[in-house]
Amino acid sequence: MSEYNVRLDAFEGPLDLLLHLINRYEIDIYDIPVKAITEQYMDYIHTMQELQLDIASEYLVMAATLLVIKSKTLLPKREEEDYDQQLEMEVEEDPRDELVRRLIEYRKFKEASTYLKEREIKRSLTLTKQPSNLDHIEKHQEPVNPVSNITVYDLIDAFQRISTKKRKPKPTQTKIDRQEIPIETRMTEIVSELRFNKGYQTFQTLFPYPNKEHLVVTFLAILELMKTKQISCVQTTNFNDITIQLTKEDAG
Amino acid sequence: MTTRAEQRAVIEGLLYVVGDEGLEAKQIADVLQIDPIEVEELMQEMKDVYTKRDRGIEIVEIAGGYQFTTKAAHISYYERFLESPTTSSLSQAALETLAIIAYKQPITRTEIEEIRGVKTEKPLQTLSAKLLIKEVGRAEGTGRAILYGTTKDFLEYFGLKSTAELPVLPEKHEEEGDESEADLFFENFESILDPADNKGDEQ
Amino acid sequence: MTTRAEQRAVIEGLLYVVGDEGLEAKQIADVLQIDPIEVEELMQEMKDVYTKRDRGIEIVEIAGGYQFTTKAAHISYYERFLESPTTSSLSQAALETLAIIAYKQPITRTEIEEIRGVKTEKPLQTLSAKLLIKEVGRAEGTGRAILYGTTKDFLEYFGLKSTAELPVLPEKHEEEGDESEADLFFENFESILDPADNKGDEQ
Repeated sequence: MSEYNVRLDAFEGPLDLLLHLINRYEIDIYDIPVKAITEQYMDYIHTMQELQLDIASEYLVMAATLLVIKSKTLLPKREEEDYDQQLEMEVEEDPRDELVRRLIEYRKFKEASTYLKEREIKRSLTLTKQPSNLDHIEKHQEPVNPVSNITVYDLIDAFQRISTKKRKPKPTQTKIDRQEIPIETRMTEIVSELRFNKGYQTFQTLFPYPNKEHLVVTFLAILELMKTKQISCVQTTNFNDITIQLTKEDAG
Repeated sequence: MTTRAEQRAVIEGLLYVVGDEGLEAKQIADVLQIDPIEVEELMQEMKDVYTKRDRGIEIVEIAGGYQFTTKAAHISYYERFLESPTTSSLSQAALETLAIIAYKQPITRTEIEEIRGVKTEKPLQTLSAKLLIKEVGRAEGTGRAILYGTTKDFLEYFGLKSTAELPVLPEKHEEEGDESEADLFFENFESILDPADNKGDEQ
Repeated sequence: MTTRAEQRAVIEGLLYVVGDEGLEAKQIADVLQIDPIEVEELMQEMKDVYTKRDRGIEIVEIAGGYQFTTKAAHISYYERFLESPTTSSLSQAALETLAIIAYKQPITRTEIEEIRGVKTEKPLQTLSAKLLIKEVGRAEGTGRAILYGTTKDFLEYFGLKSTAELPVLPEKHEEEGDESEADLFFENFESILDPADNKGDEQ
């Protein structure tokens, strides 16, 4: 059921879950009632187990941590005679300190992520354009190095950006795309590619580009080539790679 | 001699041409052969002009440069025109990871995981693939773990001038009022499981 | 109701966003949900406004569409802009094209255009003129298209011994959460083509 999934996905980890419990029960984060919160936390884990959901190991590690803290707080403080000394020195560490520090640290960034989320939404409401091509404008003096202030890493960035950059706004109206690839062209390409590879090629390699149009055209080209019996497709077993091969008369 | 009106015109043309690549004050100063201080003044004048009702673009400062963007108020018009919705968004895991990197850079994956309390490999991959973070060096010591930092694209993505523009992290804060939607789901769910338990929850 | 000033503002934003692609009168009419005749009127009003001295862009009609261009009178400023040391020595288009050739060589223009999704004639000319790329052969099949590759100068400028020394491209990962439904079909299709590329998203 979807509620279960929502519940699972609702937390980014054990710290997130603990913060939730702290909010829910209006607990002072600097004075966490370890016994109560451990019970709540374990309840949550048990519910998840009953629902037979996978519990990430981090949740179990935190459960163990809570139990350790709980047992430490339950231990008798010290021998009577040491007590006065203890008060004077005040060195005894609260077993909860480390957890509190982590929770507060995590909470800071959880809040920062909310800020980023707001900025992300705000930014998505404004549009920009890609830089215009100014290559037609002549420069008076060409620099000696045509790629001054560019490194190979800029090349990588540029390459990655091609696939990650925001989708370009496009008219929703039908408009003939200028670089439409004719199916015939792609059919010829496929046949020559197969010839070049001794008549065989896996299905995958015929789709080298993550480009929608290219995918569709290639797929249609393959269907057309099968229909005209220029190629055939072979799959030895289920889920195996499909091999595209030229039919005998075309292979020559 | 160029008049002030002409200078503004040249800046407008330049901002149009560079688009989302942005334009640094220094570049404007170079082109107009004026003092960077004068650039600031001109930009302020221009920003005011673009706020007018019949203008559809405005000047924003992002990643250390000026650039034109359309106005947020007009997004509903542009959505009619766009092929796909503009709402691409990062997951909560990615946002948390990014927040940690933005404030703590340079930082290793292990350090991030210590703060988040969960594995963070996938969010890091997503953020790298989106060019929002990058390797900025290697940590000292054994293993020489990768150190991550934010990129110019990060500033661009969130419309930030620089990482210094990020708000100061709160140290303390009040205990209520930050229930997320996820929490609401959880509470609804719990009230289904155990209605009696939900009593004390009212604020 | 949208005022005339607002309509002009939206058109300005649209013209900015489409850049050199331009915009047909019909598209403007659709976005504003007004009559094409009204668009003509609005465009005339706007054209007049852009002729003012403090404007650096103007509206031109090309091939039945409207688009912004910079003013011819300002050409000397753009020349200076391109010569400014802070301006990247390669345009974004040229850089992308060079990156594709560097990593995918030998490659034809058509193949580059399939990857970039736009015409790539000009960037290719630029890169050839700068001696960064050259013809390295002809493709099989009809047309025998030119195959491009990088030059020795390219290696020298980037301080590389051979193209094998180019840093490895980071693995590509699936985008998260921003697919429109139509894209899902293609992504499923792609994941069938290459299951390794389709690793899970955020947990």
